[in-house]
Amino acid sequence: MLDADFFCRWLAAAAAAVDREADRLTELDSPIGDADHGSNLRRGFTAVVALLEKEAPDTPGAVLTLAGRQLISTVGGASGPLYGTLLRGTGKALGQAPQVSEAEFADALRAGVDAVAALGGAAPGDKTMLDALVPGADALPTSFAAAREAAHQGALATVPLQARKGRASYLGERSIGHQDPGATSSALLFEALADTAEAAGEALDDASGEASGAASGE
Amino acid sequence: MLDADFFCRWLAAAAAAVDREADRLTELDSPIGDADHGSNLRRGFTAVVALLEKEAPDTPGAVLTLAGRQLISTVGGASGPLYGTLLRGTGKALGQAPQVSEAEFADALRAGVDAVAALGGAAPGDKTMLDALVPGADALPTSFAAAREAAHQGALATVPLQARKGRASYLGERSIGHQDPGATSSALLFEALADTAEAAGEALDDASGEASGAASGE
Amino acid sequence: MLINVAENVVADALRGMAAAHPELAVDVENRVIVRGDAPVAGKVALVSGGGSGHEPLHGGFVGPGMLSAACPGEVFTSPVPDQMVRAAAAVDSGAGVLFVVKNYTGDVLNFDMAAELAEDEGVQVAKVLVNDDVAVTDSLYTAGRRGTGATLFVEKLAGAAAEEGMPLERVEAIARRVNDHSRSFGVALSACSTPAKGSPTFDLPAGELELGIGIHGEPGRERRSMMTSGEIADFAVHTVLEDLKPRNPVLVLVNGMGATPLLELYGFNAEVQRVLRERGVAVARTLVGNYVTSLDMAGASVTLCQIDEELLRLWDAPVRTAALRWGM
Amino acid sequence: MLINVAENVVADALRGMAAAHPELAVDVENRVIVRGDAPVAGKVALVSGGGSGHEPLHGGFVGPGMLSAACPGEVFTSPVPDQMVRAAAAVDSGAGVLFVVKNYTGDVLNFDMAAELAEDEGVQVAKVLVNDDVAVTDSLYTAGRRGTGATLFVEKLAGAAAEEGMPLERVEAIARRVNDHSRSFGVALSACSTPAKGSPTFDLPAGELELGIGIHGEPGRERRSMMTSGEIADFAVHTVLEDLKPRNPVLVLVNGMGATPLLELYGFNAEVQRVLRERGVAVARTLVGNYVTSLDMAGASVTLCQIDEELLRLWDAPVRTAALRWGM
Ligand SMILES: Nc1ncnc2c1ncn2[C@@H]1O[C@H](COP(=O)(O)OP(=O)(O)O)[C@@H](O)[C@H]1O
Ligand SMILES: Nc1ncnc2c1ncn2[C@@H]1O[C@H](COP(=O)(O)OP(=O)(O)O)[C@@H](O)[C@H]1O
Ligand SMILES: [Mg+2]
Ligand SMILES: [Mg+2]
Ligand SMILES: [Mg+2]
Ligand SMILES: [Mg+2]
Repeated sequence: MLDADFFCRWLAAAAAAVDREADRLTELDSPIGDADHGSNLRRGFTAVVALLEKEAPDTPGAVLTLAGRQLISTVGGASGPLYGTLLRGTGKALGQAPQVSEAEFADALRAGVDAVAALGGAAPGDKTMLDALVPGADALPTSFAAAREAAHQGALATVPLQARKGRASYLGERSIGHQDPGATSSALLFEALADTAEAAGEALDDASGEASGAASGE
Repeated sequence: MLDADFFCRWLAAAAAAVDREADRLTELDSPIGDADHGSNLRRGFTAVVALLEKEAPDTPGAVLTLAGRQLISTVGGASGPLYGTLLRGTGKALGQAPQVSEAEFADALRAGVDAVAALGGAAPGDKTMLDALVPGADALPTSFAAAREAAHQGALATVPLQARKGRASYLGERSIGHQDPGATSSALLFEALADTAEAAGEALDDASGEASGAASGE
Repeated sequence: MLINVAENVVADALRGMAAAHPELAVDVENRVIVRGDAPVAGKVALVSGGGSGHEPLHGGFVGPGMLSAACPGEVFTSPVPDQMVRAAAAVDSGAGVLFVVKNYTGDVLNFDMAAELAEDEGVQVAKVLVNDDVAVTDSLYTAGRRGTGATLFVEKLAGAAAEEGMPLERVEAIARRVNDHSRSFGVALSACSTPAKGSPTFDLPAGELELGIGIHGEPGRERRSMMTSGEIADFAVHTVLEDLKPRNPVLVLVNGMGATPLLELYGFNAEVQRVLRERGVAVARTLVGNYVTSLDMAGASVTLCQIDEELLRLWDAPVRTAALRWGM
Repeated sequence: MLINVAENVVADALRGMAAAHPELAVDVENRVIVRGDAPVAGKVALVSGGGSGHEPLHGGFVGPGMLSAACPGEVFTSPVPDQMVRAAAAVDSGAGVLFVVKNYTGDVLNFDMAAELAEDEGVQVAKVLVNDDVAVTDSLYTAGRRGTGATLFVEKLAGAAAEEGMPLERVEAIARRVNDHSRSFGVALSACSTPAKGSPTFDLPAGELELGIGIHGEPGRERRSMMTSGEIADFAVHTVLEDLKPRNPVLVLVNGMGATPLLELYGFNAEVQRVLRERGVAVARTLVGNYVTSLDMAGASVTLCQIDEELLRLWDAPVRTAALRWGM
């Protein structure tokens, strides 16, 4: 089962990954965007972590809803409302349970991804974050590791696509040949998720079965 | 003796030299000036030639006075009034004689150079056109060729100088190490003068002593 | 770049703006620029905003006769809904608020969220989307036409309508009419450098230019080798006129992208006017300057807005903002 | 560059200016920009001019409350006397003409010649030399301090004095007082490219800046590695205050060199205001923008002018020009 603390750790790991990769994300956003994706997400996730350190809600749903609201309030751009909606949508679907199963989380994340698609009007193949979010969410019922790999492949697969949503679409055919920054950051989120789960699993193994914050192998 | 036509040919030769060297003059005016000396003089001498083709006065003095007025009306910048004053001052000193001797011309040019010094307040060594004009005028009583050489050396000698007049002076010590564009264009004027005189001399030789427009060897 | 650290450029600029413009109420922390006398009783309020880096748009257009408030986001990043909600609360006199939104995914999403939240707080909100950029040809397979130069026309003309006391529906209708009758086309002669990236956002060798750019330092639809000012005017005006077939006189905005010297911009205007004359399009008013910019990008855009008597009256109406000012 | 051919940039710009500003009388062939209602009976006229490439200076400052006429030379080349003579004849109502001359050898020589010629034609001419640039320290061994940002102050304040109906001696005295009480200092973050040369006039690698530049794309007195906006403000304001010890409040001009985004310029203004606060200098009014430029140079200058009650009144007086406009 996954508790509020697990989700806080996930978001902290995501913030660290975004911070580490911010320059690369901005770099990817240069040829087919406006060179701000990395700094946008760094600003947002830094604010999320700061907020969660101040007031950590005690249910997974509340953690994600609060984090989503914070992204909306601090990121701006396209990715702010979209990632904010992803987390809020997922959080709302999780309801008020103090702990959720991996299967429940996978269902909720699917709802969050659907909310992103509804808000932005994009579909897989449009060269957006959905190209990593959808395969990642699809693979999550299998395992965290499978989701990480699927999202990663999804991001790579945006390279040959022509963008049909977001700024990159203005470039028409010139958007072909570049990896989508949003899909890349989405893959980072799944990577942080799998890392968090694996770290929790190891902690579990090390402690041989202690109960708190367990995450893996269920 | 030098007649009006000789001075028209000198100015045409000067215009051609300025046109040919305009880019280099502008280039010299870049590190220690404002990158316009070549285009300034090209504009002015082109206008002088056009005017002289339309209405060629029939005395040397009138040719130079008209050319000087035209430079003032078309060049602008520092070099417009200064070169305009050089030609006007020289022309006025020549008076209304239909032909002038080389010695008379050398005296008149000296007066023109003095007028430039009076107008601009510069002295030799200040890294200005005077650094070529003064040695050129000093050597003119010897020969056109000597004046060309002296002006040329004068221009080269501006390289190690620190500018004390004109825009280059704003740079202080950073003006050292660059050749002054105005001194360079002044050397071009003496070069055109010597070339014109030599061509006239050759024409004279070819025609074995015909009278018109003679210039050399007196 | 003339900055302290990239993270603070927007806050620094707002502090500097507050110092230079005591007639504005600048909330640096919450990033809202409000005209000093807001709310104006009975007057519809106009709120706009968008990423920073387009100055004087929008903050330079706050004041009597134009915007009531502006919300600057990070550089090239649309503002967050909290800013628009705060701005709306500050300027609403009860007559309602019109959001002027440039058509970018980020701006649309954030303003939509803000509208919902503001309405929850009892503010009547209308929205107008500015999408004048004809360089985006295929709106089915793109995010749709971008909002560029016409934003200035929408803000000026709807702002004047609000100042005249028109109710929200009419102000909104005017804004929509202005947008419907406006088209733009832009070219870049250089890329721009964002503070976050610190170097040009794309590579544009001297001797080449990008046709059909937006205002976010993105490359255009097509790269060509350098054209003369006259050729660019031909291309830009023809492209706009392919889409806008004005029967009435037009307002002309010859806009610099930020680093284009006024000397060049006025020269470009001469060519734009020549092409309009050749095409038989009558010009009512012309504005030349760096108004809707892309940081330090060199280049220009042309916006035409077909007007009518009412719009001309609204254009000539007094305006008192940092960047646009006449009649008072 | 957004131009046709280098030789025509000034003429092209004048044609474009004429099209955008029907309130001005622009003589493209003779290169004179005159306010449309000149000569104004009984009013002293102000004529300025200088090389092009500094726009909006001077042409953008022609109009009620400021200049009567401007004479644009070629790029960075002072105009020829014929232009000033023609301008003087066009604007003189019999009350005399004040020539506002920036202190450059070329401008001084050409305006001097023009003054003589205009006086021959019966126009009463006074001249004021603007030389505010403290970067030129050694005026004995140089051409003396350059005229830069203070030109705007001189033209605005003397222009307002003339508009109030003051006689030539008083307008001249005010112009001189403004210049005497004004000092500037500028920095460049990039060189500029003249149309004639087509490439940067000097080499300034990213990460370095030039301190103490003028407005003709020339390098400054000193090159340093990049400083923050705050450090530059410290350096510039301290350097100005070493020379100008204001006991009264000051007017502040935070001026961009042409390609500096307003976003950066406002941020720089925040730092300039901080330094002035730290130094206990009271600020009466602040103007921020690209006003006295050097084509597409990136950088900024700071000009301070110590004022008194009369000068403040003249600053606030109405002005209606292309680039500076308030109160009417
Ligand atoms: N309509 C949309 N639906 C889903 N994702 C989108 C949409 N538009 C843009 N994106 C994603 O947002 C990313 C850009 O985010 P960011 O650079 O932060 O915002 P902006 O484009 O406003 O600068 C894109 O790479 C893309 O993945
Ligand atoms: N006071 C002066 N006396 C003599 N020559 C001068 C003076 N000032 C400048 N010059 C000359 O003028 C040249 C520059 O001419 P030009 O570039 O055409 O004018 P500007 O400096 O106005 O751009 C300098 O190289 C110098 O030789
Ligand atoms: Mg982006
Ligand atoms: Mg020069
Ligand atoms: Mg963005
Ligand atoms: Mg010059």
